[in-house]
Amino acid sequence: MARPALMLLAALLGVTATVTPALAQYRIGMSAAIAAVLVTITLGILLRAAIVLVYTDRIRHPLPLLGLANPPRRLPGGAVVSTFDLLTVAVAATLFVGLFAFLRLSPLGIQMRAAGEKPLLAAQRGINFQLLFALSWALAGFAGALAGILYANNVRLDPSLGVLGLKAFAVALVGGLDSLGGVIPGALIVAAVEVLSVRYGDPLLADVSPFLCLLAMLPVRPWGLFGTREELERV
Amino acid sequence: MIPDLELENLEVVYHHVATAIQGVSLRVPPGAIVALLGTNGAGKTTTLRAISGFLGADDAQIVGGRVLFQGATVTGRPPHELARRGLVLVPERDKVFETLTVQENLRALVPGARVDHDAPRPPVTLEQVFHYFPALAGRRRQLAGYLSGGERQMLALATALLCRPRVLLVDELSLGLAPRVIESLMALVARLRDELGLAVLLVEQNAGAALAVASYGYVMEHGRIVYDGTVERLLAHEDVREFYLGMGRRAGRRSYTEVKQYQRRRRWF
Amino acid sequence: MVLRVEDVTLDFDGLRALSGVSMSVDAGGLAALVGPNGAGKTCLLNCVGGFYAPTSGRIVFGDAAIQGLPPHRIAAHGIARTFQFVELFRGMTVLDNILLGRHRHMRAGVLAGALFWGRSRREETAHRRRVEEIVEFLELERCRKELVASLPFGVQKIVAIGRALALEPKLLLLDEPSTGMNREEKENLARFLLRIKHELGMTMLWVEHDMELVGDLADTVTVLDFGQRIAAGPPGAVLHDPRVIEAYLGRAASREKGAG
Amino acid sequence: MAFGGGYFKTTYAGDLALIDTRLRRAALGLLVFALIVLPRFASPFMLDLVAQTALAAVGALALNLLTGLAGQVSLGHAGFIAAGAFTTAVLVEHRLPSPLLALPAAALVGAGLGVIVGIPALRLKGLYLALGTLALHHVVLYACGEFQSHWGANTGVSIPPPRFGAWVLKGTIAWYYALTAIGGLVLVLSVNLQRSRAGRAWMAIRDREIAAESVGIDVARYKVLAFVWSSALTSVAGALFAYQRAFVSVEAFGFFLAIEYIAMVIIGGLGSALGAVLGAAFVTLLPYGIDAGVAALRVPGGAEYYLFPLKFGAFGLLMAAFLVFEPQGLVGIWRRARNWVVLWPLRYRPLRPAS
Repeated sequence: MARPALMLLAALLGVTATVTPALAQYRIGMSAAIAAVLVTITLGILLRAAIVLVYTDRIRHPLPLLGLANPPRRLPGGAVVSTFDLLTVAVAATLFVGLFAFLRLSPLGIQMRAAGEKPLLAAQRGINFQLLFALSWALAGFAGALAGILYANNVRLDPSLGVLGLKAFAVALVGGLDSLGGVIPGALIVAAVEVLSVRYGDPLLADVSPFLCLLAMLPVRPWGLFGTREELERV
Repeated sequence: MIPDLELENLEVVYHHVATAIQGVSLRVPPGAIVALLGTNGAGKTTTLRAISGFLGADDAQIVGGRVLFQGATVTGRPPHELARRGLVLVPERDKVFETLTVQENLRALVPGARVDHDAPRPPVTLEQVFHYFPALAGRRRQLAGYLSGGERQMLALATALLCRPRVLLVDELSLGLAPRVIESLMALVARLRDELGLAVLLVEQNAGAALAVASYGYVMEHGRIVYDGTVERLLAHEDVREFYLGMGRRAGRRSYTEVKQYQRRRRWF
Repeated sequence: MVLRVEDVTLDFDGLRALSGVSMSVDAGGLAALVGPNGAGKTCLLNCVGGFYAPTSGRIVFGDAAIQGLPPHRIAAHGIARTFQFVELFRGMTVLDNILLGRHRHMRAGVLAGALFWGRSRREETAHRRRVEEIVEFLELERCRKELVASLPFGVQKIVAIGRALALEPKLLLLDEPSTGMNREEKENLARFLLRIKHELGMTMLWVEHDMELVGDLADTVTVLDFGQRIAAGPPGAVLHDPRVIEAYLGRAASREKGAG
Repeated sequence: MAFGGGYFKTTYAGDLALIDTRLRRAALGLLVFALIVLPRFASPFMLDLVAQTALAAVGALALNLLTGLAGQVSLGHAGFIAAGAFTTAVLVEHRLPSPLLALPAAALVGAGLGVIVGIPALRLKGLYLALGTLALHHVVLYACGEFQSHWGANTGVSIPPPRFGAWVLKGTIAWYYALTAIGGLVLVLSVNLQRSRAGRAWMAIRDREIAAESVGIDVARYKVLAFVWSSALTSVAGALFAYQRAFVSVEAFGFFLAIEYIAMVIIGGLGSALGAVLGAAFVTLLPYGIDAGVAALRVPGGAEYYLFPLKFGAFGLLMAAFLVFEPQGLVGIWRRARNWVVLWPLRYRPLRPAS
């Protein structure tokens, strides 16, 4: 089949993937959270199909292709990490501080939180919530893509990288979904369990370890380690 | 004079099949408070929502008629655009962002950059808002979810004011509020009309409170306007007195213990 | 005395919603609970209904102390309630909503329900008959098979009362049943309340803002302000209490009262 | 229904009847007859498609019971299917291949897993619950994978055809009848549930938990019950799946299968038994539809390579289309069509007279 046709199809998939969330999120009759999960998954399916159509599903190592190196660095204390590991930590920290400031202090961030709580009321106050939803998906997509770029350069690039996203779910939930501050300890805990299960268990176990963390945490603190406990519903 | 807000034969359908309002026409002149009365399910809230713009989630469509705002057709425009033009709704429920503080509720809207400056509308500042609603000033840092019913209604009015409205649509201002609070809020609406020159469309179950501040009124039943007139004319109408104000044929209020054991009929036409 | 609330205090995150409230409701009586917004009326109702556990104090229903029990256990004791914002099951019909009120009186489990044969079918029919009596009592015949979400708010409030009646409770808790009703609908509501009191002999605890309704119908009135009881007694006396007028009614309302 | 006129019933039993008009009874009779005589006319491939759809419908109905009725979203239903299939595999490996043992055992394992998710679900809502079930799916798959490699059968476990005494369930036509009958039975049971006490209690919990408590429903009990029944039924479907395919391998139960099941109930229409069946048919038949489409277009060689991402992408596109344009799913389209016919020549239902 002609390659341009495939590219076109992939582009169609990609566009649908980006437009769907903003449109779907307020139409669906279920709770917003479930709609978001389904939309995210749909988006993942679409993007993955698009990527395989264009790039095939071979595993690649982009670093040499880009002509970059990833030399190991020695940290004070003796640990050795790769350059991209350090870069990842730096990017995560910057992103974290930036997002925190944006959501707490900037008017746009406050509007985003407002639209997240009550889209209809936000619209009635002159906020274009669909634009804001699109923006928040773009922000999330940007952060996810950054993670993907760093990971691909540091480890490898293949279409099943999406599994990383599932781990991100686990991190967000362990830390507490409504707590930006909980992300860091959440990530540290999940990562530590994963590393330890590689070291003392088997690699297959390591793959499910984020989910084991999640399952262990949910019955004890369903709202996450640093999340706010859901209030009693008002009646 | 062009009315600030005018409806021409508006028709709304829910879920593609169920008619909600059929052929509603009404006018809100500049600087006037107009009351829209009616039984439950008559379509009052639907009318307000139709004016201020539906969302896809409502699964409702305007299938006929027009909404005119300051002479321009705005039928079916999205809510945020209408709000920016100065057609602002204070909804019946879900009227404040509960997870935001009072300050954030107000600040989410304050930067005037998004509102066009050339419009002949009164600028509204935070100071002014706190001047009208002194109770909010003391609670700036509190989460809006912790406010009492009266304070919520004040915050809702305040955020609506910050959108610099030309026309304020108020849905059930008195819903679930103490008599004392209703009294002061109604007085405040009249004051806003006088000082900011707003036009107000007041949808109310509490007919007595609404007619005390309004100058003109519409009565809506079964998706239609069945009666309208100046407040004096409404107050003189026997059925309005009986069904909305609870006055007997003789002077004075009828007691609830004297209720009839069957549904009474009314005769609008 | 059907219900006794003894010295109930309720705290939320350091905020005191109720402080040392006591009141009692006599059998067959219609007891009104009034007060400004945020005075703690709904909180008190939620304590009785089991949605909040009081920080201290006792709530005695009949002979049993019920404070801190979960709501479904309290419903089993014979207390039913309606909510300020109806809280019906929106995706279901009026009949199904009222049938859910019969849940406690029915027996069929999952398997019996799935088979829907013999006993479970007969049970369903029998309870349907009871539900129809309630539909008739509250004049809901026209909308019995409508989805609740498509009904006007005022009718939904009546359906909610129907659902509570289906539990056949000894005590009915009503949270602002007249909110969002106009005069005519309030007259219908008044009729239903009087019929529930006289024909069904149910005891009611009634949170209400409409002072005309309270003045005309209630047997006793309790006034709360800032989580404390500031007055209690027959409506005639309580509604002319200067403290109540000051805290709650406002001047215009009291003028009206004086004139009427 | 919500239309003014119509049929008037004189007994409550008559009002409870599911099939209440002669027309409906005739239509149902015709459908059953058509399903019975189908094997005389259809190719084995077609029969296999119907059988697959019926099996998928069992799983979809079970998920609909949990997600559509009780409102508890599960992204882990493929995990329960895997559990049922691997229960059968374990029994086969222990030389106990009888379905009379395997099906109840699968139900028990499913019910047990249901309790394991159901109890934390008491405190979880929405997103947390969805991701909790997703986590369980991964853990179950891990356990299944361990079992598979432990038994040295890295590719999978072969399952002999089910044997009931002397009779062996074998061949396309036999499987067609068996699975269609089971699917029909589960459909009837689900419809019944929706109009009885337990089903109503679940729907009440879905619509408004706090109000459900206030009418005396033990919310905790009913939530766990929903998980137990749903996962037991799903596991039985998994065991049937194992017998029909005659082979069990962990690769068949990946994340994508879980998504397929949730897609079935969403595309079909959440909360409707008919929707679950329609959704199951749609999702099962879609890949074959795409195959047929590609074949009909006569695209040049090498196209097979793109077939998998194409199916994947089409599936995603359809999911997106339903989420955006028809949140009520196929059942919503069906209802609209029905309204259109009933109301014709009017377009909208008039306002009701004064009440």
